[in-house]
Amino acid sequence: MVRFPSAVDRCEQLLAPDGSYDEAAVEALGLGRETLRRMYESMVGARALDERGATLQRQGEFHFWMGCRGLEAAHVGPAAALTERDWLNTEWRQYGAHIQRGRPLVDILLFWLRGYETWETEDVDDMPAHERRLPHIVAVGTQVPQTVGLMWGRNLQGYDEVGLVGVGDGGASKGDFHAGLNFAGVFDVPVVFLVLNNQWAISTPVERQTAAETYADRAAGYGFEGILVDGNDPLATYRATRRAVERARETGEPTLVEALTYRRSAHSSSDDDARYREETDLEPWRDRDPVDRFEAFLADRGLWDPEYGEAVRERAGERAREAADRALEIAEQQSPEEVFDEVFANPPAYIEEQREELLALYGEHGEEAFRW
Amino acid sequence: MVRFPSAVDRCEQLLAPDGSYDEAAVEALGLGRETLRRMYESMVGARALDERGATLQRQGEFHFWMGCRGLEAAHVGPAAALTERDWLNTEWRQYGAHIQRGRPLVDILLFWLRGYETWETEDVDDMPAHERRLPHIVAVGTQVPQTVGLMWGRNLQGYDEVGLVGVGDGGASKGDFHAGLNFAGVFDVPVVFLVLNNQWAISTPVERQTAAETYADRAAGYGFEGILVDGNDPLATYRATRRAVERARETGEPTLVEALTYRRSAHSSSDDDARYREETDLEPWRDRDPVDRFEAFLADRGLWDPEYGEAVRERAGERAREAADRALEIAEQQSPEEVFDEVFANPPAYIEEQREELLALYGEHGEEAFRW
Amino acid sequence: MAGNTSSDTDATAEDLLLVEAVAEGLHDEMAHDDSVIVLGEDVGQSGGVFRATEGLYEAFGDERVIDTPLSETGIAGAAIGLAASGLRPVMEIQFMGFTYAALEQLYTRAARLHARSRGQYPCQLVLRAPFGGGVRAPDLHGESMETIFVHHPGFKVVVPSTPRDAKGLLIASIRDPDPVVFLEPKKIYRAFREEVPEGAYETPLGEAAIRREGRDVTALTWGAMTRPTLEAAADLAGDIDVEVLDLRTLSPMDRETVVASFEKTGRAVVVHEAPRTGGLAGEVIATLQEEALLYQEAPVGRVTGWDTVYPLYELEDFQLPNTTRVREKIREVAAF
Amino acid sequence: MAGNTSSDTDATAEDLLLVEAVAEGLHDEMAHDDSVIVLGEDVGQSGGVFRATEGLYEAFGDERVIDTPLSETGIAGAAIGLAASGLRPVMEIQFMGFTYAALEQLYTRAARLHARSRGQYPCQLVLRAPFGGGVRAPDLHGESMETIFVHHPGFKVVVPSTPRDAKGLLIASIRDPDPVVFLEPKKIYRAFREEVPEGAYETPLGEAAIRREGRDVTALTWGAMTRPTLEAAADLAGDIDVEVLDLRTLSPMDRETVVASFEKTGRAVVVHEAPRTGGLAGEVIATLQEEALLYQEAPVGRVTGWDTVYPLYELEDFQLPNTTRVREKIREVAAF
Ligand SMILES: Cc1ncc(C[n+]2csc(CCOP(=O)(O)OP(=O)(O)O)c2C)c(N)n1
Ligand SMILES: Cc1ncc(C[n+]2csc(CCOP(=O)(O)OP(=O)(O)O)c2C)c(N)n1
Ligand SMILES: [Mg+2]
Ligand SMILES: [Mg+2]
Repeated sequence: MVRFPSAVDRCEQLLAPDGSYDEAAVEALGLGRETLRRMYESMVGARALDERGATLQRQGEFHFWMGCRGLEAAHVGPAAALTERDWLNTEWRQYGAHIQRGRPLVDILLFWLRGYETWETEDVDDMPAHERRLPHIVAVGTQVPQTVGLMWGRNLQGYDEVGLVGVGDGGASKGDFHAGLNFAGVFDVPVVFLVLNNQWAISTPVERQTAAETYADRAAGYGFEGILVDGNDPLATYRATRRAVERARETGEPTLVEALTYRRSAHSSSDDDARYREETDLEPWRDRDPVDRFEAFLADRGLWDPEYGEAVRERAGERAREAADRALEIAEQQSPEEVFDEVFANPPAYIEEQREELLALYGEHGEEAFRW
Repeated sequence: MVRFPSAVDRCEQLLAPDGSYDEAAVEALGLGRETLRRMYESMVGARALDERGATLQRQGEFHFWMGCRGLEAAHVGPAAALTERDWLNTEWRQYGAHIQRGRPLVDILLFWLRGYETWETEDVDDMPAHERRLPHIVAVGTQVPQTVGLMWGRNLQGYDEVGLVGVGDGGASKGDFHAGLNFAGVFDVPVVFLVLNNQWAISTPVERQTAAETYADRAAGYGFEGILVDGNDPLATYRATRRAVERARETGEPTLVEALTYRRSAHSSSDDDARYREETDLEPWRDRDPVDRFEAFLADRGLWDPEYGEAVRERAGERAREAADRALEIAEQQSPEEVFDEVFANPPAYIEEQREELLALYGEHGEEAFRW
Repeated sequence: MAGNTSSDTDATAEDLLLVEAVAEGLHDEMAHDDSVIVLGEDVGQSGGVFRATEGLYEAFGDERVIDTPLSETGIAGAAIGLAASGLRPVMEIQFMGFTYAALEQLYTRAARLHARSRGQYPCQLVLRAPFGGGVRAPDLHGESMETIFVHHPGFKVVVPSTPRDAKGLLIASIRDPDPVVFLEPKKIYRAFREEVPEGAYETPLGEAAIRREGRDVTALTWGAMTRPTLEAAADLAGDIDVEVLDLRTLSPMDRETVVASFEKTGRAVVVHEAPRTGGLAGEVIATLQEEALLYQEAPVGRVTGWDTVYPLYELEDFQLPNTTRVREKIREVAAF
Repeated sequence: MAGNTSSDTDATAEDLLLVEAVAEGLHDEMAHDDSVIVLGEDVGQSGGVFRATEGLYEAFGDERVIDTPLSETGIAGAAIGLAASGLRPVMEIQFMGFTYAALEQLYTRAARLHARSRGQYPCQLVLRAPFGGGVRAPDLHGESMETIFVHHPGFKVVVPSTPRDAKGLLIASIRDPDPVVFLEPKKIYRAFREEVPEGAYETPLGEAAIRREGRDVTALTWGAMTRPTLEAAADLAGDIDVEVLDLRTLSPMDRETVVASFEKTGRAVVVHEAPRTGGLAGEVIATLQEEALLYQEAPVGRVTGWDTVYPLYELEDFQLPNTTRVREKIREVAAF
C-alpha cells in the first residue's frame, strides 16, 4: 500500500495522522491564526471544488475531471510557502494550490471547459500572486524545464522571485524532469521542484514507475538537496517548501521536495480504478486524511470547532457551485471564429483567410452542419 | 582542471599514476599474464588506430575523426570485464573497447567512411563477442534505453547475457539517459551503465554539464548502485565493471560505473580546443596517462620491458595502417545504387522506382553530374 | 477473450467495435507468435485508456503485456532494443500527441536501424497510437500528425477505418519486418460494429479500399474521415456519382488505385483532419498531376483541419472536416 | 567584431560569408536589444561548431551567450520559459537532426503558448539550426526536415540562401513575436561572400525573392538548392527562359509571388533536399493548382531528395538534387 515503507520513516512530519503534533516545531513555524485558517480553507475549498467538478462531469456538463481528494495538504502547504511575487506552475489537479494563491474558482474551471486560460493583468509587475503562472500543461513533465527557463529569465532581469513547479511521480520519469533539474543545478536557478508522489500514474503504481527508494534521492544527482516530507501533513509540506524557497531566494540553489501522499480518487473521470487496485488499498490513506488531520490540530490549537468547520465547508460548496455555473455560462459563449484567435501574436494572412472560409461555411450551413 | 576534486578522492583505484599499486587488490583480481597483456595491447592498439585516423583525416582521406588519447583505460578495462556472450554498445570513440572484444580494425574504420556497419554472422547465437553490439549511434545518449531494451529482450528470451553501454558526461544530460536507467531499475535489466566522464562535451566542461558531485551519485535515484572509478586505471575500470557484470548476471540488477578521466584530444577533427582550454590544462592528465601507468605496473610484474613495448607499438601501428588502407579501398567501391539498399527489410515499390530513376540519371549524365 | 467488452449482448462474438478489433488482433497475434509483446503506459491490468489492450494482461501475463514508466522516450528506446533482441514489440503511445517525446528515438534509430546495420537488425516494431479528434478530450489528445511519419523515410504508416481492417491491418503491421506506425482513429473506436473474422488474418499493407464506386469525383480519405466522406457521397447520390477511396496505408500509398480512379473521374477531393498546409493532400495532388494531369478537369479540392492550434472541446467541431464541408467541396469540384 | 574569421584579408568588413552574416546578425541585434540572449551547445567560448556565434561571448558575456548542458529538451524547455519571462532567446540546436529531442517542447508548448494563454505569453523565440546536407558529415548532420515545422501550426519557418538575407531575415525572426524556426543551409555557410549592410536591419518574413526572371518555367526552391537551380537556369538560358524563386520563408509561404509567376509561365519545377514524399513540393503544387490550374501547361516537376535513409559521405552526392537533375527536369517540364 505504501510504496516506500522505509521512506515514510524518513519523511519529515509535524502532525501525526491523528492530529497530535510536535509543539516546538509548530511554534518555530511562526504561523498565525489567519494563515493557518487560510490554509485550512484552501484545503476544504479544493475538496469542494473537486466534488462539484466530479458531479458535473457525471452529469455531462464537464467533459473531463481530475480529482484531488487526499492530496490537499501536498497542494496547499507548498503554495502557502510562496510570497506574492513568486511563481507557481502546477500539475492538473493542484486545485488547492491555486486557491491558496487566490485564483478565482471560475478561472480554474474554465480551463477544463475551454482548454485555454485568460489573464486580467497585462504587465507582469502588476500581476497578483495567482496570475504568476504559465498556462496549464498537458504533456506530462514538460513544465519542469519551462519553469527553470522562466525563473532563470526573471532572475537575469534582476527579479528576486522564486518558482515552484509541481510534477507527479509519473512525470518525474520524463526526460524533461531530468533536463529541468540538471539545468537548474548548473545555472543556479531559484526553483523548487515539488514531486507530488501520489503513488499512481493512472494505473501505474510507483513501484512500477521507479526502483528508487525515494524521489528525494534524485536531487544529489543534480547537485542539490532533496527533502522527503509527509505529503498529508500541510505543515510539513509548508515547512520544507519554505526552507527551499528561502534558500533559492538567498543563494539561487534549487531544492527537490518530495511530498509522499496517495491518490484516492481514480486518475480522472475516464478512469476506472477498480480495474487495478482494491478498495481496501485506500483505507490506510483515509485514516491519514489531510483535512481530518489538520482539523484535529487546529481544534487542539483552539482554531477549529465543528461549527466553524461546517461553515467553511458550506461556504466552499456554495462558491464551487456558483463558480461552476458561471464557468458553464461563459463557456457557452464560445463561437467558431475563436478557432483562429491568438494562434500568433503577428498572424500571417492565411489565418484570416481560413477564418473567413470557416465563417462563410458556418454562415451558409449553420451550426448543425458542424455538430456530429 | 579536475572537475571533481572531492570525487577523485572517492575514486576506486588500484594503480597510482606512477604505476605503484595495491598488491593484494591486484592479486585478488586473478588476472593472468595473457589477459593483462591483451588489455595492454588493446590500449596501445587504440592509440595507434587513433593516430592513424587523425593523420588520414588531416590528409583528407577521412572526412572526420574522433580521438581517444588518454581514454584507453576507461575503454579497455570495462570491455575486458565482459564475457564472450555479453553485449557492448559504445560511444563513438571507444575504439579500445572494440579492439579488446576482437573487432577487426577495418570494420571500426569503415563506419567513419560509409556511415553504416556490416556483420559477418547472421544468427545471434553464433555471433562472436565483437559482433554483439548495435550499430554505432550518432544522437548522443539514445543508445542508453536501446541497450536496456536489447538486454531486456535477451533476458525475456532466456539468455544469460549482460549489456554494457557507454555514455559520455554530456550524454548523461539527455532524457534518454534518465529513461534508460529508470527502466533498467524497474525491470531489473542486466545492464551496466558506463559513464565515460572525460570532463568535456565538445567545448562544454563538466561543471557546465552538471552540478552533481559525481555521476555515480545519480544511481541512487534509480534504485541501484553507482561506483566511481579512476578512469585512467585499467584495473580499476576492469574491477568495477566485473563486479557490476557479475551482479547483473546473478540478480538482474543494473549498476552505474563512472570512469573519471579526461579528453586530451580535441573533440573531433572539426574542433579547435585551443578556443576553450589552455594547453596547461592537459599537463596533469599527461602525467596520469593510462598507457604509461599500465606499462609501469606491467614492468613491475615482469610483464613489460621496452623491447616488448616497442614491438607492441610497432605491430599496432602496422595493423592500423593496413586496416586504413583496406578500409579506404573498400569504401571506394561504393556506388549510387547503394543509396536505396536496406532501407527496408520489405521495401515498398517506390524504393525500386526511385533507384531506377537515379540510375537512369546516373547512366545518362555520368558521375560528374552528381559531384558538386 | 480479449476485446469484447460491450454491453450489447445481442452482438455475436465477432461483431466488433474498432477498438475491440484492435484488442482481438493483438490477442490473436500474440497467441499465434509468442515473440509479440505489448508495452506502454497503462496497457496492462487497466487494459489501456481506451481498452484497446483489454484482456491481454490476463491472457499473456506481465512479461508480455508490460506497463512502463511514464516516458515515451523510454518506451520507444526500449522497443527498439527489444526488436533488435529478436522480439516483436508493439508499443502503445497513449495518444498521438505524446509520440513527440519518442520522435528522436524513432527518427534517429527505428527508421534507420535496418539501413545502418545493413540488414543485420530489422526493426520489426509497431507503434500504436489513437489519433485524431472528435472525442472532446484535452489538448494533445486530438493530434493528426501522420504526415511527420509519412515524410520521414523508413516508416510505414497505416490507418484503419473499420473493425475488420483494424484487425487485419494490425496483424499485417506486426508481421511486417519494418517499423510501422499504426494510427487508430479514436473518434470511431466505438462508432459501429462489423463482422470480424476469428483468428489471425492479414489485410495487406499498401492497398487502398474502394469504399464506394463512382464516376464523377474521387474522394480520398482515411481514418475517421471515411464516414463523413461516405455520408457526403450518399447525400450527393443521383446528382454527383462519387467514388470514395479509403487509403488505409498512407505510406506506401497505393498510387495505382488512386491514379486509376482519377483517370476515370478527372476530379478529386482529399479529406483529412490534419492541418492543411503541408498535409498529405499535397502529396496526393502532386502524385495525381505527375501521373494523370491530362485527365484533370478541375482543381483537386482539399477539405482539412485548419492551420490553427487545435481548438478544444466544443470548438473542435469547427476544426474537423464534416459531411457538409466534404459535400460542398465535392459539389464545387464537380461544378468547375 | 563578430563573424569575420576569414583569412581572406582583402574582403571588406561587410563582405561576408553566410555564416558570418548570421553571427553579425546576432551580434547587431544583441547590441540593439538587450533582451536578446543566445543559448545552446558550444555557442559560447567556442563560438559554435560552425562559428555562427563567434565573437558573441566576448562581446556580451556568459549571461547572454550561454553554453548549456547537452539536452535539446532542456534547451527548448528553458528557451520557452525564458521567452515567457520577457527575454528573447535565440536557441541554437547544433544540427537540425538534433531538434528531434526538442520537438515535444516545441510542438506542445512553443507553438501553443500564445494561443493557450490567449495572448498573455507570446513565445518570442528563434530556433536556429544548420540544416541540409552536402558537407560530408556523419548521420543526422544532413537532415532537411523543414516540413515537420511547416505542417505543425504555430511556427514560422525561414531559410535564407544568401548572406544579406541571412542577416536581415534572422533579425526579422528575432523581432517577430512568434516562434520562428530559422534553418541555415550549412552547405553554403562558406560558399560565397556578399555585401551585407552594417547594423541591424530587417528582411521581411513572408516574401519570396525572384532570383532570376524568366517567362517559360518557374523554378521554386530555397536554401542551398538555390545555387544549383540558378546554375541550371543559366545553363538553359537562350533555350528555356527560367524564372527562379527563392521562397526564403517557407511558412507563411508567399503564395502571391509564387502564383503570379506560375500564371506567367504555366510550368514549374520545385527543388528541395528533403525526401520527396510528403515534402513541401506537394504543398506548392496543391497551391498552384488550387489557384491557377487554368494556367497549368505541364505537370509540376519535383526534384528532391529520395525517400531513403540519408546516405552518407560520398554517397550524399547521389541523394541531393544537383544542377543536372534540376536542368533535366526543367527541360522535361518545358517540353511537355
Ligand atoms: C507526455 C505525456 N504522456 C502521457 C500522458 C497521459 N497522462 C496524463 S496524466 C498521466 C499520469 C500522470 O501521473 P503523475 O505524473 O504521477 O501525475 P498524477 O496524475 O498522479 O497527478 C498520463 C500518463 C500525458 N498527458 N503526457
Ligand atoms: C542529440 C545530440 N546532440 C548533439 C550532438 C552533437 N555532439 C556530438 S558529440 C557531442 C558531445 C558529446 O559529449 P560526451 O557525451 O561527453 O561524449 P564525448 O564526446 O566526451 O566522448 C555533441 C554535442 C549529437 N551528436 N547528438
Ligand atoms: Mg501520480
Ligand atoms: Mg565527454
